Amino acid sequence: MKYTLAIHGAPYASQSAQHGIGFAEALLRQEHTIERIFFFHEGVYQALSTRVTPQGEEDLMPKWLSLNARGIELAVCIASGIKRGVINEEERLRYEKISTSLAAPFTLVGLGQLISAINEADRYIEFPV
Amino acid sequence: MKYTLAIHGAPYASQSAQHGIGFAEALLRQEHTIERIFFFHEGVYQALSTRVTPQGEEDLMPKWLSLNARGIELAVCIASGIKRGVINEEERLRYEKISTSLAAPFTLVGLGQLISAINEADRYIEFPV
Amino acid sequence: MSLHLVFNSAGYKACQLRRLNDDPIILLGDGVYCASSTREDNTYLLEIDARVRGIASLNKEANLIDYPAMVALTELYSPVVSWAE
Amino acid sequence: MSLHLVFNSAGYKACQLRRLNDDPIILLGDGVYCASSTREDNTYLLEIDARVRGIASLNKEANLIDYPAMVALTELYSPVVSWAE
Amino acid sequence: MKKMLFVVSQPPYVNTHNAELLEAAMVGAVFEGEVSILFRDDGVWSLLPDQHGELIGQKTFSKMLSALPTYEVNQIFACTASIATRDLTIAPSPEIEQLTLEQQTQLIAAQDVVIGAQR
Amino acid sequence: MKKMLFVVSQPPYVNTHNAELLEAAMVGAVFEGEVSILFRDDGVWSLLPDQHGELIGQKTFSKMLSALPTYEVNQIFACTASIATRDLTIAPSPEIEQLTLEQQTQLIAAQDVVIGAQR
Repeated sequence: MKYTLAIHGAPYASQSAQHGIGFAEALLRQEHTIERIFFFHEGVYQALSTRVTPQGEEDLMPKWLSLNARGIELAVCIASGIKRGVINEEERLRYEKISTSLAAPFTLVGLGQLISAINEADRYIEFPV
Repeated sequence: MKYTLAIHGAPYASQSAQHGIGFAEALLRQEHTIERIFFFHEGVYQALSTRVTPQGEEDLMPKWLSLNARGIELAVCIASGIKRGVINEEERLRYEKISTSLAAPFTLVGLGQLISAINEADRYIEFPV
Repeated sequence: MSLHLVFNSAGYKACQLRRLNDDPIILLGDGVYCASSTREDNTYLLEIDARVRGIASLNKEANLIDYPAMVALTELYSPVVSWAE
Repeated sequence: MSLHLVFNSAGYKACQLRRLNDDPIILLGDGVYCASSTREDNTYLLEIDARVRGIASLNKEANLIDYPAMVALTELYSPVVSWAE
Repeated sequence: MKKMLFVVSQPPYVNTHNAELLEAAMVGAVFEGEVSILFRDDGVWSLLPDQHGELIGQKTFSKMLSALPTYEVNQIFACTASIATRDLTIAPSPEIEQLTLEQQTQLIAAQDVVIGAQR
Repeated sequence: MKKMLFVVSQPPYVNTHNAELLEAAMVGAVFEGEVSILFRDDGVWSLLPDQHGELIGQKTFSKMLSALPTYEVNQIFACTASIATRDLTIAPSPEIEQLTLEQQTQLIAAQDVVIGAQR
């Protein structure tokens, strides 16, 4: 089956990432496909490039990267993202900010990409918190 | 009287900033002093330099800057901050990140600065959400 | 005496169980939705939050206050306790 | 039939009011704290979340599942509804 | 196209989740999805008249709601019990159909996807 | 130095607030504040034995709690009603004094500051 997943919570404020990653890895092991992982609301903070994981705690960024390396699109809602401070080079130039903050394999996309991913998939699963 | 304020919520996920700023401005109009404003938990996201306020909505960053211009220290909990991705130049170098993300007048400080600000103040007021 | 800042309905419940009857309460943020649960003299609503939500016009007898009045209350009481759940 | 993912106790309440009795529920995150409220056959606990919190050893008869089993449930039911408040 | 139910279960203004969710619902309608919206529990506070988001520099949620029919989102529901518990008189526009808990169960069961869980 | 009460009202693990709050309490004690901690409502889930934060790459909260006496934080309280409602058997260490609601009212009134409100 084809799945679309949504992540609504920030790292350290929610278990969204653990749940989303655990579920996505199980999907791939069972030979399902993932149309897209969509980061919405505070979920956009998952894509911040400047996070530093404390010693002795698990860094979830490599797990997102590994999902991406297996062909999974990591799509950050652009409206939710830029107002919270998750911007790519294009938005940095447009709004004259000093630096970018979106980690490399994540992309900023419109809400249309959430709806089209939902339409393409057999299942839509949300990890809100 | 001397006040210490704490901000626990992120922009767009809470009214922490509106409440903290509204209260702080009223304090200064009434000739109270503010020992320190401490950003804790998700409150550290207030200090992200890359935020872009949507058109027609209020940008709170200039209000934080204006409080700072009137001598108020904007202190971001370093432990809460760097794990969530709010880093200054020193931390950027230490952890080999591509860019900084802490807006200029905010500073990263240890939890000792929360406790000492509480000790110096007559009142401690928390804006959690 | 303590002053209680209540930020939502679950916080209101937790606060009501643990405050002295005479302690004043300020309802702010989503706490203003609790305005109808109370008619006590020592309960205040932050006016801007009540007006934003369409709550002010429903509670015409409520004690609406602004930030300066909130500051004045924090001068009079200690500790100031925030409740949000 | 729907499958319900319950992430905390307020979500559990909202879900229980609106689900069909036969719809299965997966408790995950803080939802695992609701394990003792139920002994139904069609209620599952995400084992890792229950073990993290010290809940697994208190609910020895619970249906503990892992992520692959959770995936299998999502194959069987639609829509999959998340509840968190 | 999918049958999509957007669920609003939290009050507006303390965060911008409700506004973000409504934008997603509008995009769903633009993409010709069969979109409906359900307000339940503290989400029904969103239906009060006389809201003024501009006072805190935000969009006024009730105005966004009134724009829904323009996007051809016409299936707007609210939980009767949630409204009654809070003793609310909801705004006259947009038109909202109140549902019992049983009707909400049926509404959910009839969907392809349900969107909008939040804290 | 101030009398500081740290209040834990939420469960651990879904976020790191409880751990962050406990670190603040330890720093308070290091600075020779008169520190006490109160667990109430869903915060009492923090007191369960047999926690395993390492399974999701986090610190185990119950282990952090056991370290509190090392920091000379010895006044650890919990709400009797909150524990009873949830039918909990709490971990044997650290030593925790259970308080009625009235005792919690007095505890709060005796403080200079109360810290730890969160969602």
